[in-house]
Amino acid sequence: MSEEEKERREVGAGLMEYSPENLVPFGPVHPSLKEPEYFKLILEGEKIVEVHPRIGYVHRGIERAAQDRTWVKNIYLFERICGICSFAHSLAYTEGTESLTEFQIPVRAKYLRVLIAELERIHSHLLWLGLVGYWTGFDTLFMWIWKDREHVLDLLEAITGNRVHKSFSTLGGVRKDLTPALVSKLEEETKFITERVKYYETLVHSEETLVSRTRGVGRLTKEIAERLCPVGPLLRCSGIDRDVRKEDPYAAYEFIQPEVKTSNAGDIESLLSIRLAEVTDSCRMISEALDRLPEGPVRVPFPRIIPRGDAFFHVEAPRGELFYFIRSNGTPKPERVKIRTPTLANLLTAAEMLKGRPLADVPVVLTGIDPCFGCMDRVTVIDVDKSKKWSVSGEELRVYGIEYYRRGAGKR
Amino acid sequence: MSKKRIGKALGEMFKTAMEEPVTVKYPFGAVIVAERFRGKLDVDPIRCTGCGVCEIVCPAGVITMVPVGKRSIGQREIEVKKPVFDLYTCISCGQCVEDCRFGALALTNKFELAVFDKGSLIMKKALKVVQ
Amino acid sequence: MIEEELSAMAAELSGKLSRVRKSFVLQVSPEKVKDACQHVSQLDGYYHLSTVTGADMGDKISVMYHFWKGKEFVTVEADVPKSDRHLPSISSELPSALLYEAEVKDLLGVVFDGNPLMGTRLLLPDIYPEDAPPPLTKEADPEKIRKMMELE
Amino acid sequence: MQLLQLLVFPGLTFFVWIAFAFEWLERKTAARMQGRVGPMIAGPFGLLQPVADFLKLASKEQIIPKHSEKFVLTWGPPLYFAAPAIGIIFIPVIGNESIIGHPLDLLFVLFVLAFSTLMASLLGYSAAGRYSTIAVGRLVVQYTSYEIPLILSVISPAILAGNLSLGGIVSAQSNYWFILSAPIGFAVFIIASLAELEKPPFDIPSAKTEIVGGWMTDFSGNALAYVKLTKNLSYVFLSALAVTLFLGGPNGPVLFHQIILQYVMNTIYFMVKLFSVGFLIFVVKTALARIRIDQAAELFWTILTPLSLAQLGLVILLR
Amino acid sequence: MTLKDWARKKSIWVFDVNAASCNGCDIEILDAFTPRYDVERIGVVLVPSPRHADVLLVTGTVNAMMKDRLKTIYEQMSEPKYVVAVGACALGGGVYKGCYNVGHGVDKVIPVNLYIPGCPPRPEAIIFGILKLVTGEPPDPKEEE
Repeated sequence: MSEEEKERREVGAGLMEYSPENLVPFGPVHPSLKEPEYFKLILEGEKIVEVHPRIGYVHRGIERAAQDRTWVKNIYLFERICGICSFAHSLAYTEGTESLTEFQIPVRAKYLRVLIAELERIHSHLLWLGLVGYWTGFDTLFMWIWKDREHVLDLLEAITGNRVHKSFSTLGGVRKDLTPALVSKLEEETKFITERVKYYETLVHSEETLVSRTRGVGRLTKEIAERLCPVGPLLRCSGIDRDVRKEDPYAAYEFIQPEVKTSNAGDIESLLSIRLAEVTDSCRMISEALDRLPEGPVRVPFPRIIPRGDAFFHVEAPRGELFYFIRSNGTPKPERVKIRTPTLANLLTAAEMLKGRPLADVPVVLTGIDPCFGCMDRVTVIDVDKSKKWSVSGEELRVYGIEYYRRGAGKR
Repeated sequence: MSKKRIGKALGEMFKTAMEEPVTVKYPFGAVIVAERFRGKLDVDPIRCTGCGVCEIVCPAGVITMVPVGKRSIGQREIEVKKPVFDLYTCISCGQCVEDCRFGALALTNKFELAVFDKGSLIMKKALKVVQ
Repeated sequence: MIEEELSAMAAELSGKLSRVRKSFVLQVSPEKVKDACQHVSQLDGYYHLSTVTGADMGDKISVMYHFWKGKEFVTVEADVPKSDRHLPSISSELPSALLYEAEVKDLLGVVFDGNPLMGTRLLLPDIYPEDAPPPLTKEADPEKIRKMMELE
Repeated sequence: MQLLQLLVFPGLTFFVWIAFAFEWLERKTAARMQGRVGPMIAGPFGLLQPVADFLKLASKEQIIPKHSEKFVLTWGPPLYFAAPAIGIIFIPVIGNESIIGHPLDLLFVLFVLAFSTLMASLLGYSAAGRYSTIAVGRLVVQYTSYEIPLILSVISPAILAGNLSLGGIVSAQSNYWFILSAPIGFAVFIIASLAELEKPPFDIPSAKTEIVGGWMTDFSGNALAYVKLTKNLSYVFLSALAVTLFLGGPNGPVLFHQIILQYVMNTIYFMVKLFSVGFLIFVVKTALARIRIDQAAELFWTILTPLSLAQLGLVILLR
Repeated sequence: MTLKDWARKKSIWVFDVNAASCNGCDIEILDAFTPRYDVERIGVVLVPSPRHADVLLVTGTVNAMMKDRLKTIYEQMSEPKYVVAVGACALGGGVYKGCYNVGHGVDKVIPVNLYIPGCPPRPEAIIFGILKLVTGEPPDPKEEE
C-alpha cells in the first residue's frame, strides 16, 4: 500500500477540525439511508437548525438516455429508475405513450395493471413501515413486517416473473395473464395481509416507545402543504384530499375507486395510519378487481413509431403523484421525456418538518416522507425560511471520510 | 384507538417464538422458484439463425453479433453472424425472447450465477454451430 | 369555465391558448411567465404545481410549467432562445418551484433570475466538466462527457 | 489455588465463556421471536458464533485513525475490558463467599460500573470522529440520568442485609429473596441495567440509524473485538449483580450434605438465575423501540428516581 | 484448517454501499437479513461502519459522485477485505450502459472478488454468492467452451 493510500485511509473517518456550528453529516452512505444521499445538518446541541440536502449521488442521466433509445427499450430503462415503485414508472410511461395514439388497450390489461400497481403499493408501504421500525430501533417490527411482505413479493414473482423489476406493463397491454391458480392465491394472500395489517395498526398506535417517537413529530400544516405542494400520503396527512387515482383516473381506476383517507395531524403517526389504511384499501381493490375482471386478450400489437404530440401523464405511485411529460416527434425515439418523481416534490416539505427537531428524529422524519432517491436523482440545498442566508459551495472539509460539504456564496 | 402500553408486542413475540420459523432452508436445501421466474438467458444454437433482431431490441446492450464465417446464397456471398451474450450485464427482461421469431432464446429459472471471474459469464454457445 | 378564464388570460397576456386532448397549453413570452403562473395558480382555488420541464427544441429551449387540478393540466409554456437562456424565477411566489427550476438549470442551462439555487450545482456531479454543454441539450454527447469525467 | 480460581473457575475464563453464551442467547432469542432461525452453522445450534466473531475480529488488521489519540486507542480497550472483568470476580458463585471477598466490595462494584462508562466515553472521544463525539455526549447524558436510580436501587438490598459486602447480602437472603421486599428496586435495577448496557430502548449512544456505529464507529480489528467482548461481559456482570442482590445469589434448597456436591448445586442455581435474568433483559430489549435521549433523561429523573426513593423508604420501614 | 480460517468462514460482516443503483439490489440485500432468508444463520451480520466489515457489497453503476467515495470506503476497511459486486449495474452498467454519468462496472474502481449477476439477484443468489466467496470454490469453467 502506498503512503498516499495509507494517509487517506487513516484520515478517513476521523474528524479534521470543528466548524463554528456543530455540523453533522447524514450520508451519503449512512445506515438509515438505503441509498446515498447527503444531508448537511447544522445542530445546536442536539437540535437541528438547518438542513441542507445535496442530491445527485444517484444521478445516472436517464432522461438523456431515453432520448437516444427506442420507445420499447425505454420501458425497461424507466422501470429501473427505482427498485421500489418500478411498476408505477412503467405504468406511467406506457399509459402516457398509449394516450398519444388512437389504439384501444384491452380492458383486461387495464385491470391487470391496476392489480399489479396495488400489489406494488402494498409492498412499498409495508417496506416503509418496516423501515420505520428499523429507524426507531424496533427491529422486531421490521422483521415481522418484512416477513409478511414476502407474501406480496411471492405473488409479484408468480404473476410477473420477478420480485422487483416486474417488466409487466408494455406498449399495448401487459405481458402475462392470470391463471386460476394465481387468482385463488391472490385472494388468499390479500386476506392474510388485511389480517396482519389490522394487528400492526393496533401495535403502532399503542406501543408506547414507538408512539413517543412518532406522535407529534414533524408537524405539517395545511398552509405549508399548500405552499410547498408535497404529494401522496404526505399531502394527505396535512388534511388535503388529493389522489390521482380518484381525481384523474387512469388504467381501470374509473371502475375500481380508491377510498382516500386524510388526517389533520400532519405528523409521522398520521402518516403511519394513512399508509396502513391504504394497504387495507389496496387489498380491497385487488379483490374487487378480481371479481370484475373481464375476459379477453391482454395485449394488442403496437406500432414502434408513435405519432407526433405531447402527453402529460401522471399516476399515483406509492409515494404520491408521479409525473411524466412525453413529447414525440414521430420517430422511433422520443424527443423528450421528463420525469418528476414524488420524492423531489416532498423533499422541501421534509426539510421544513425537520427544523427545530432533535437529531434523533432525523431518520424518522427524513425517511418519513418515504424518500426514493433512486427516483429523484436531482436537486440540492434547500432552506425554506426566507430570513436565513443561503450557503453553498467552497470545499472545506471531508466528513465521515466520504463527503465534502459546501457552503458560502449565493444570497436570498 | 387502543390504549398506550409498554411492551405491547410481547404477546405476539412469544406466539412467533412458538411457531416454526419461516426461514427457507436454502443453502442447505432446495429452493422453489416461481414458474414464470426470469432467470439466466439461454440460447439454442441450432435454432439461432443469426438474424440480429435480439441485438437491436436489447435494452442493456448484452448482445453483440460477431462474424463467424461466410455463406453463399446463389451467387452472393454473405457474412454469417452469431450472437455473443455478455450475461453479466443482462437484466433478464425477456424482450429478446419475445422478439425472437425462431424461438432460439429462452429464460431459464437458474439464478445461482455468482462467479469469481466476470469473463465466465460471457456466453459464446451460439458461435459453435455454423451451417 | 376554466377554458374561458384561460382564454381571457391569454388575451390579457398576449399569449396563445391551445388544447392538447384534455389539457390546456398557454404560450406566453418569457417576460410574462411570472404573471401567467401566478394567475394560473390562483385559478379556481388550489392549483398544484406539478413540475417545470425544459426541452431542447433545436434553436430554442421551451420551458413548461405544469399545473394540475382535477382532470386537466394547465401548462404555461415559454420559449427561450439558446443564445440568451434567461427566465424570471417564480420561486418567490411558488416556493415549490425552487427545486424544479434548479433542475432545469442544471440539465439545460436555463438561468432563472431570482432563484437562490442558481449559484450552485444541484444534480450534476462535482466533476462534471465546465466546458461541456448541459447534458440534455442536443449538442451534448454522452460518450464524450463520460470520457471527460474519466468514468471509463 | 486462589489464583487458579480467579483465572479459571469461577473466575475470568468461566465468565468469558458465559459472556459468549449470553451473546448467543441474545441473538437466538431475538431471532426466534422475530420468526427467524438465528446463528446456525458455527458449532451446534450456532453456539460458537460469538467465538467465531471474536476470533475473526481479533485476527483482523487494526486501523487507528490519524487524528485520534493513539495512546488511548491502543491501551484503552484492555483497560475497558478490565472493568467488568475485575468486578465480576467479586460475585459469589459457588457459595456465600466470593473468591476475594471484602467487607465493602459493593462499593467497589459500583465504582467499576461507573469506570466502565467513563472508559467508553474516553475511548469514543479519543477516536475523534463526528459520530463518536455525538455518541459520547449522549453517553454522558444517559450516564448522569441512570446512575442515581441505579445506585439507589442497589442500596435497598444493602440496607435489608445490613451489610455492604456481596457475600453478606447473599447470606442474608438464605431465607427469603430480597426481590420480595424490594420488587420496585429490582425493576429499577433492570431498567437502569438496560441503559448501562446500551440496549433498546436505551441504545441511544449506539443507535446505528442515527449515528452510525455510535462511539465504536472508528474501531476495528482487535480493539473492536475487545470492546464487543467487554459489552457482553458487562451483560453477564450486571445480570450476576441482579442475581446476587435480589435473587439470593447461589442460594437454593440444600440437597446434599457433601460440601462438593452442594457447591455444584449452588453453581447450578446461580446459573439458572443468571440466565433467567439475562433472558428477561433480552425479551424486554426485543419488545421495545428506541426512545430519544431527552425522553430517557425524563424517564429516569421524573419516574425512576422517585420510585427508587420510595422503595428505599419502604425498605427502611421494613427494617 | 486453522482456527483463524474457521473463524473467518463462520463470521462474515458485511457493509452495503449503494453506488448509484436503483436500490432494487439494496432491498434484496436487506431482504436477505429478514426472516424469510435470514443470513444470520450462516454468520452474516450487517454492520453500520465500513471499519467493522469484512465484505463490501457494492450495488449500482458507480457514477462520478460515488466513485471517490467508494474508493475511500474501500480503503477504510481493515484487512482482510473482500468486495462483492451485486447486480447487473455493478457488473457492467446494466440497463444504464452508455448514460453520461455511469461507469461500466465496479471493477474499474476497486478490485472485485466476486460477481453476482441478476437484475436484481434473488436473495438466494446473494446467499449463494456469499457462501461461494467464503468457501472459495475454484473459478467455474467457462460456459461450455
